[in-house]
Amino acid sequence: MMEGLREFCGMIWKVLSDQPDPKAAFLPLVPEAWRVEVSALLSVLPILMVFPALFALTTVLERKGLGRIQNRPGPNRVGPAGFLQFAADGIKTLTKEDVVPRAADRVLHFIAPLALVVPVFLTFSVLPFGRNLVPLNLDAGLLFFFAVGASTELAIFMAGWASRNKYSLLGALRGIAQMVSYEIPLILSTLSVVMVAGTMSLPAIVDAQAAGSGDLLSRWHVFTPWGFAGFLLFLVAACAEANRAPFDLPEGESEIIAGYYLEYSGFKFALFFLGEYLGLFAACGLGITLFLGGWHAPFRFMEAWVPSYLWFFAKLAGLVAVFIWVRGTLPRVRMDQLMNLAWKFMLPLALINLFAAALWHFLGSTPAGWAITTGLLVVSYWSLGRILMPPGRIGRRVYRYAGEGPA
Amino acid sequence: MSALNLLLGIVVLTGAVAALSLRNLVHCAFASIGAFLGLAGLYLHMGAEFVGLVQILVYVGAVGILFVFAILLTRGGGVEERPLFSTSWLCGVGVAGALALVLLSGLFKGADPSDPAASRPSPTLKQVGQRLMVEDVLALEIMALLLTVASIGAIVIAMPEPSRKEEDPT
Amino acid sequence: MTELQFHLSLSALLFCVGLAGVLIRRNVILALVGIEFMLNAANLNFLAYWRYGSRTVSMDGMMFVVFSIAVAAAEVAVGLALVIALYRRLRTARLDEMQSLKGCTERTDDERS
Amino acid sequence: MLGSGIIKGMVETARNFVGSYIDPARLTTVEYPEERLLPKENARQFPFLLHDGLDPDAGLRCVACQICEKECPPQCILIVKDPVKKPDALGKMQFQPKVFNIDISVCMSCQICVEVCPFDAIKMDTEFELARTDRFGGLLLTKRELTKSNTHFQKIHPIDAAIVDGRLAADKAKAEAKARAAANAAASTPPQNS
Repeated sequence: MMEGLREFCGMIWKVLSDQPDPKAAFLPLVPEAWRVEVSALLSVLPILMVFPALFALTTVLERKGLGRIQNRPGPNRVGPAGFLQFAADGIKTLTKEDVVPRAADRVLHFIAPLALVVPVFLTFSVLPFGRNLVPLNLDAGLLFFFAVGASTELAIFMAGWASRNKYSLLGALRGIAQMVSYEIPLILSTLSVVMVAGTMSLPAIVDAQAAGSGDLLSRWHVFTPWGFAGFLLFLVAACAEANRAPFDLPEGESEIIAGYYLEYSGFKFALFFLGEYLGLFAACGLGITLFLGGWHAPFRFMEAWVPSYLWFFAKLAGLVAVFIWVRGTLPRVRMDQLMNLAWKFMLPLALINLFAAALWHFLGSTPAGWAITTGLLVVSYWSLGRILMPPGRIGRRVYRYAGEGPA
Repeated sequence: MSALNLLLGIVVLTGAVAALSLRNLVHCAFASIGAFLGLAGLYLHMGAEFVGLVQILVYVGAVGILFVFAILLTRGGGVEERPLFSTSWLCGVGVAGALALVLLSGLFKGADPSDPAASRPSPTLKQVGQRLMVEDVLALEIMALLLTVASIGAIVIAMPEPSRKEEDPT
Repeated sequence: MTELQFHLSLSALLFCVGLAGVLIRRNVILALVGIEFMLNAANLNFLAYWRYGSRTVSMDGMMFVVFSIAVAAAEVAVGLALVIALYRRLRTARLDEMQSLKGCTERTDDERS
Repeated sequence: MLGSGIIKGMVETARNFVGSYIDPARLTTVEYPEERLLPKENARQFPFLLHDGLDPDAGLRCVACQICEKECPPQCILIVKDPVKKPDALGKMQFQPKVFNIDISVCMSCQICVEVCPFDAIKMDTEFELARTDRFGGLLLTKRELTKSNTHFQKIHPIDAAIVDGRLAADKAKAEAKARAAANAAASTPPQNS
């Protein structure tokens, strides 16, 4: 009994510490005929368990964080310090009545939440979560990510159209317009990484950012001029792709109530909510993989102490916190501002960034490379900003009744 | 012929038939997207990773959305009350059926082409890129030009015409 | 039936379904969908010959498909722009109602309904 | 430069985030069931009846004059006079209500009953936690539920209570002085001939 327990603990430890193949500890125990299935299950189950759990935790932490930003305590009733709020919310949504409008297209109304959640789960399959921890090591991993991610737009349209509600349809059309527009800067900003790393396989891109033996700091792409600009572009575009504030027009509560999931309740609504957050996690994971060194620690010596996947999840938590922070800060943009930002500012800047990455490819990490790419990006950012928002057109806001208004 | 291939083939054919025979245009669009997805699955199963993923990205992410938008812009969201098929539908089906008969009979009458490719070719993305960017670079450039012209042309065609009243002062 | 024959017959059937759709459906958009199916059938043919043909090392079949998909995307963009422009002018998206080239610009009442 | 406003805003929200942990004065939220604000002096919910002393029956100030019943705009007060007189706080014989009901589903909290009462017997309460699990329960308040001690009034409306208590004390002192004077003037005369 004790012996078996110790063996089991050893096995868990083998999986948790960075092994060449984490599944190798389990697979010999399984009969030969079942190995393929069990191996697939071992790849899929952690994703199905870890990310929804992370979603549950994030909803609570986000509400608490937003509360603190607004100087209020946030949810603090259920469980210790309110941390079981997600359980209460989950029970509530699961036991709620599932309302389907009479005019709705029942079949599509039913399929839409599934069509949103399934592709989002699929996008996780190409992300390297840790050393040797990638469920599907595709040669065209990045292409897979975007190809699968593109089908969420269809799910959004399905939800909006099947509900037979004008607000739903408006929200869906807004969502599609926004996602199609921001997909271009998103893909272009990641292409700079593909160009420099010379591969579309995500584990290979992570390897390209590993610190050499002589380096003090890791060679993360974010520490280069084009990588920094690309990372910022990626963050903004990912924010818009995930329909998060300040780009949450598709669900804009004050204008179109809840957008495309207005007519959803109960479990289906929970699925939409889950899909949205999982999309955010996937986008953050891609950003980490492409720009923030994936599962690598910032310094080489740190990698010996802490398992690689913990670095990945720490970075994920940091990025999600940034998104929550942005949500707590910025108000929702207007539709024309949204489109102007995508087409007039981010698209040219992403193309210039691609050019800068090409220059970097030829010049390398030399002083000349640094100076030229940085100069190019700063000048183009500054001039595009001047064109988009000429100073003087937007004056200082004067409040009539409060503060510094005319006496 | 594996079971997966057969399943994907059934998905493609039912999707295609449904897309061209359903009464509700939005359902037609979704059925056609299902057929495109099935084709992408077939491509992936054949080992053409790049093409399969491009098929999903282009047909599901772009063409399907375009169809849906066009349907909504031409007020096709509701159920069509008028007849779906033209009066000479029998003729059309006959032509298509005859063509299918000819193609299939030719396919099965000829010498049974055995599968010579025992080794599964799975070109890496790098090879595909080399091919596209080095050997076929002229075709790629022409394609880029075509796409640019097509997108500009599409915008120009679909732009609302200035209304006659403003043009004509009388 | 070999794999090649399976793919080729699937492609032939898909082509014929698309052709039938183009010939008999009255809606312009669905005619375009039918054309897309025909293009896809051709793509499937290319890939099948690439995969199960004799020269798998050269990627000619794949290249054809890549360019064909690009052409199809361009074609759909222009085609749907045309459909929308036509709809704006004629207020209809049905092929049987687009008959001004027949010489009968004045539509009779029963046709309009 | 473009984006400086965003950074400024982010710094501001970060300051709020950190500040709410460091400086408790920033958190203005009152966590209601555990923490409570004092009721406002002028808050008014529904009327209640006052009694002096400890015994709610003996010390009831209401003399069943029925002015409030007549004045009440939505007619939510029901008073049935007890035919037997009892001595009030001053020792004077007064009528008392046998039934005093207020239907608070009808009451509109206008405070007219308080304004018209010549005996300072009815005042507005600040109790607002009236929620019940049953739908119609607790809407009809009887005399027993309405009667509350003067100390409660002093607690919820201290300024008003001081004025009223002062007036009542003055009245009582005057009455006692009068009674003493009357007793001194004519010790043999019975007190009940007014």
